[in-house]
Amino acid sequence: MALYKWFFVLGFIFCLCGMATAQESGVPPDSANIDTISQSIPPPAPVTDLQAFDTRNDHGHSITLKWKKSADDGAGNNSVIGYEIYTWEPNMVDSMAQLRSEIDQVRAAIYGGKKTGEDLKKKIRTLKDQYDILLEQLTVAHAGYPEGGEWRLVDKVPAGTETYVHLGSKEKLAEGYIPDYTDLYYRVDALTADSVVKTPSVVVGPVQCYGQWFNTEQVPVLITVILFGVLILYFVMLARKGKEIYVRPIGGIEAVDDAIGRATEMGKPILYVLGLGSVSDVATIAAFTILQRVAKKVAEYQTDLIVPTYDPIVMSVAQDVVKSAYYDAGRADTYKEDSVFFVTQSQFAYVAAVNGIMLRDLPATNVYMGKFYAESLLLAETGALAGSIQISGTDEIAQMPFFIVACDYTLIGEELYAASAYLGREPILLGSLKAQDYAKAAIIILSILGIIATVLGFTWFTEFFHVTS
Amino acid sequence: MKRTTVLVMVGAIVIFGISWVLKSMSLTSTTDHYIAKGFAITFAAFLTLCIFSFLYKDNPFYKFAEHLFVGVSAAFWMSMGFWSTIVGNLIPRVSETLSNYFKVPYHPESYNPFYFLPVFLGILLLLRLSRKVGWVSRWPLAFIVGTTAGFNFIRYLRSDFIEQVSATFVPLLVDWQGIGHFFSNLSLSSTGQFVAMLSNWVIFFGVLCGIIYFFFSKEHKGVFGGASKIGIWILMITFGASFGYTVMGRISLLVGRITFLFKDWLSLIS
Amino acid sequence: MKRELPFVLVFIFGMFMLLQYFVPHEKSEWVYEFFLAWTIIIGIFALALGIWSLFKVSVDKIKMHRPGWGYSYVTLAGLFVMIAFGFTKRNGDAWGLYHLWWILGLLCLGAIMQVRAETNTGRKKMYFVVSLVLLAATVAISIFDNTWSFHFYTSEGLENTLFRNFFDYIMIPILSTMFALLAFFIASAAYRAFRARNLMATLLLFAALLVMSRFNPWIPGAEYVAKASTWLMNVPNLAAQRAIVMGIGLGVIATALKVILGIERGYMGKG
Amino acid sequence: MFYPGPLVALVDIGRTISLVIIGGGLLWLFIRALKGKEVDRRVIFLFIFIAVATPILFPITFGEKATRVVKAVYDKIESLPAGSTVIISFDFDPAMAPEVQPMANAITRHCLVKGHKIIFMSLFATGQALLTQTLRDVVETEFPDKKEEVDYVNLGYKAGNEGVLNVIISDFKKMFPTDVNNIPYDSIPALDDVSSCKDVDLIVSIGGGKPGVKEWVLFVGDPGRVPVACGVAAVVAPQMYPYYPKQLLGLLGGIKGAAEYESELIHNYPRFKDVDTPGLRMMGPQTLAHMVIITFILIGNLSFFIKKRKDRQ
Repeated sequence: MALYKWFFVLGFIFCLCGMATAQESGVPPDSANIDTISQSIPPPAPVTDLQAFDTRNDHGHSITLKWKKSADDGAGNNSVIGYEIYTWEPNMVDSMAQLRSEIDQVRAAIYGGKKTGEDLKKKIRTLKDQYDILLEQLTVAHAGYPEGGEWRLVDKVPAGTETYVHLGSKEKLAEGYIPDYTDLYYRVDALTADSVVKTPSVVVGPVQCYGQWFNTEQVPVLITVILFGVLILYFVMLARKGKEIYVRPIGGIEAVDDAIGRATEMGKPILYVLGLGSVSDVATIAAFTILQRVAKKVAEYQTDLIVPTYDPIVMSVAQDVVKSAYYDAGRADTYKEDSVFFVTQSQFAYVAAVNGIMLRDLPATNVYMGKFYAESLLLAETGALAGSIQISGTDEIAQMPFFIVACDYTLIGEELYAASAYLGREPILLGSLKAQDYAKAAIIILSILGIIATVLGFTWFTEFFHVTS
Repeated sequence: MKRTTVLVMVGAIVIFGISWVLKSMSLTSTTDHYIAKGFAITFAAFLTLCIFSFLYKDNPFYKFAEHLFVGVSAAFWMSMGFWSTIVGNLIPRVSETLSNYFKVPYHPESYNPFYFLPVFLGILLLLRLSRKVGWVSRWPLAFIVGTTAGFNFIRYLRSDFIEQVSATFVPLLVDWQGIGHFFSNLSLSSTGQFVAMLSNWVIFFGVLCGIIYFFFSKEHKGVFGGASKIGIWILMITFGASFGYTVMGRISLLVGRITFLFKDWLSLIS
Repeated sequence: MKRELPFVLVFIFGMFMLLQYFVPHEKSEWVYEFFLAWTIIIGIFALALGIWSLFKVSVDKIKMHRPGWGYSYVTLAGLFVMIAFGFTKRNGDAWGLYHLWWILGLLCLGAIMQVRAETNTGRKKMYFVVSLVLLAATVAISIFDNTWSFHFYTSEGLENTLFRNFFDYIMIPILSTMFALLAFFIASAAYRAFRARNLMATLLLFAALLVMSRFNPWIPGAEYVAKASTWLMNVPNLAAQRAIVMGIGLGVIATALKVILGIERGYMGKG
Repeated sequence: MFYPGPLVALVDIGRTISLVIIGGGLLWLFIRALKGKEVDRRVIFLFIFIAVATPILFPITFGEKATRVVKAVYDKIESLPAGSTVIISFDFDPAMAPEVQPMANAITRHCLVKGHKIIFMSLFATGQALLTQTLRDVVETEFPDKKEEVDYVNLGYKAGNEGVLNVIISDFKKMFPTDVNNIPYDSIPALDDVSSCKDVDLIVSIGGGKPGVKEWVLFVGDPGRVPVACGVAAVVAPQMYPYYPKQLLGLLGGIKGAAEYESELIHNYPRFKDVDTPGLRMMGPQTLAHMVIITFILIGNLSFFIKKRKDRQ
């Protein structure tokens, strides 16, 4: 053991010394070279291999363009400074834009004015009907290419670009709406420093966009979901069958029971703080499970429990949880409705109130479980001042240092989730801990494989784990 | 009440009064509402001192500020919530008549009779106040917990799990050109090869040991226990470092408050 | 039905949100956005529940004469006044009887509280009469005074100067002073906890000391200390954070899955 | 009026108070610690209060010496020949302003006193108001002889984040056809020699959010081979270090960086002795409070070990 310790400490000091004595090298970049652009520019070569297709794995209303950059982009005459993307649109989009702005104006008149005239509402309805009629004709008009329409600029991109995603709106009444299942045409122009000199590409189309029902890019995620789900179910089943599962001791959790006993001896209450999370935070859900165990013990020992809450929904749930814990302990008669109460939905007002409770009711034990932000240290220091035993657990990394420093026991991150399983010693919940451990082992193996793959230069392996958002 | 308490109270009121008068007098040239402004600044300073007095011990001044703050902030959030969520979010989606009444732009395109459902669920939640049918309030809770559990499941799986795993694939060899080259060009420059490699090694093994610390179903013994020990040490170093790093920001907050007292209230500094 | 239905709902909605992620189609997106909006709206109803709880706790405290019950008047006054300001606004330049109105309103609230708190029936009756008179007066003022008006249908109340002043001169000073208390607490926590008791505490201590001395003009080689602390924040910090984040991720995923599948039920009462 | 140098006296008072009260107090606690006694937390609170309040009342400055990363920025501006063009981009919002605006002011002062031409601009919508503030407080009041459009130009804010940078690296005029006063690009004398970002001698991005320093480096500095320097909030500084010194010639991190720059400036240009130096002002309380905390940790450990030894005996 001692060997590890020394190895570690020495290594660490070495690293720090290394950093501390680090000498800087490297040259700042040179001043810019001024490129002189000749006055008359010959037309650049057009882009080639222009392709247009529906953007995959999306909700539709978007087209992806791909091309090979012009021969004069970064090479040749080096005259291309960017590209312009054009799309062909029927002339009726102008009347649609006109209608949209009219609708906006009428709306502004309705909501800006003091009185809402009935005729304005009627007007907006007729305008919208007209718009809908145009919208229905849009697909047909697009099919009429190249009659009755013109090329319109979509966007500009800098030189060197070879892909562009024309991201349209899905809102029918929004500017930039791209209809699904409609023939669209595109063109890309190569630009030079002289705004007149540019070369258009060949036209691509017709191309249609539409939404997909399955996102193929997320296959790795799906596989992980299934594997992990199966793993959890498997171990839960194993546990149900009665297989013993070892769980290492977790400091903070073992302390909970002692702390409740201590509170009973001293005749002082226990304060349970659920933090600033809402029910949507999983940390809060884990905190509820721990609250259930604590409340049950409290009911058995006949101690007082104080649960001030920050979120009204959390308050509702916590009331339910505490009530049923008393019920389970067979002490439903001693449950007090107002032991769980709402304070306010303002971070520091909540802290001010909880701090007051700590100094006035002098709880023997303070338990902080769930989401905490800047208030963590305010709470924990006041609790230490009041002389309470303090147990904390959070998954907010930024607040862990403060809890560690000011509390007697701290559950770090995942330990909070493990605690809910550990406290009850219910085999079903313990089963999932085992599954989590297998997942961790998988991470370690994957990391080692990933490192090896990186060293050997197998990029496909790392790319497989790259998830696009 | 004890005599000292009464004395302190009277003293506080007298000081408050004097401060109010002086502050108002000093503001006569800057604003027409100098009496109100003088009161507001004095009161803000008074509340600031009330909260600071907590550092000495719990006292009636702190209690006053605390209870006032709780009441005012609860009402503040209720008013804001009402205007931004019910009026701003719900009404424009449910009814044109109501939106006209509340003068919020109606969104016909997002009109949705289903928006009556959350209202219904919200009312179910309020039924919790009744002892008899309180149990139906669990339905909206079930809805919230279910949707957010599903939502969080995916979010964490992607960002905290898969992305973090792939981020750990750091190259342990950074522009490796053979051992000879490595040693002949050994430098401690923070952008040099050695430091870059060292940092990557620390990251890789740090993550590994950290994960091992979080193993629950295996006894921490032998090599495994050693790795887990190193894991918790690295965690501790990190916690110490971030603690030290945060001090600066917290001091800045105190500077802000003391500046308020000295500048806006006492006009001691310009 | 009573006990199982909530868990069935959790399963259905949880599964939908889970699968929705893999379906980019507009229709699934639509439902998704929709559900997220729902939770916010339900939250507002819950806020009403919360305000009710706050009100009830304060009133009960006054009624039962619990320790510190006097302060509950302050809470209730703050609550009442801030809500009143949030929904009223003056129409012109003058305030008219507005100030009288809200002060009478406060007194009325106080009188009603006294009715609840008083045990002596005679005085109880007196307070009742007083509260009725005050109520009548406030109603009368709000009907006949035209210098200000209620705004239940526009958020103009938020622009009420008194609402803003309460925010600027009551909420902000208290809030930022509470926050500033951290400067003191961070020092006392450091003094109390950073003791070289064992190896772990020592590591904590040294890392904190190193980072805190990164700009100390009297330490020789402060520049190198700064560099070392930057490295500490960039490298080992990153490693530890990543390990914690992965652990949390797994915990969240497992807990969420257990919730969806109905294995973990601790968050919902039984009765 | 009645006393030649009240400011000098104040500084001395600050030094004396902090030395006597804090130093003496800590010494007393140290002696108590030798006896193995613990310090009451209220005493710690008092010390923190004094350590923060004294330097606010009586400004104390510590001999801030510019570290290499800050000095690099200073030296670059110092070494550019008079008449060079510098872009100062205000890429921050009011929340970040207390930390980074002092840097912007100090660098602006330095550039103007060296006779450089400055192009002011902003990638943050809220940055424009802060930019106007600097122009009013620094340029117009301290340098009344510098003329807008001749010695400096204010191009204001342009929406488009890195898109703006993508364009101005090849053509300034396209993105900024006029300055904020609606004067056409071609009639601004300060921009006579500047057609794109490649023509400027230095880019200073102040901020640290997005878009900000990273975007300037990746979209302008690297492709255009223009030196980029930056000033960022303390929290983001560690993320910027990897770009130094190859892609960033230097950086100012947090209020500390601002203070170092200010002290370097005051040291070399005595005319700035009386200007407001918020960076240095903020550093007084910071340094004192940090030192007090460090001392308390040391005292705590001392009494801990002495008590432990006593217990063993």
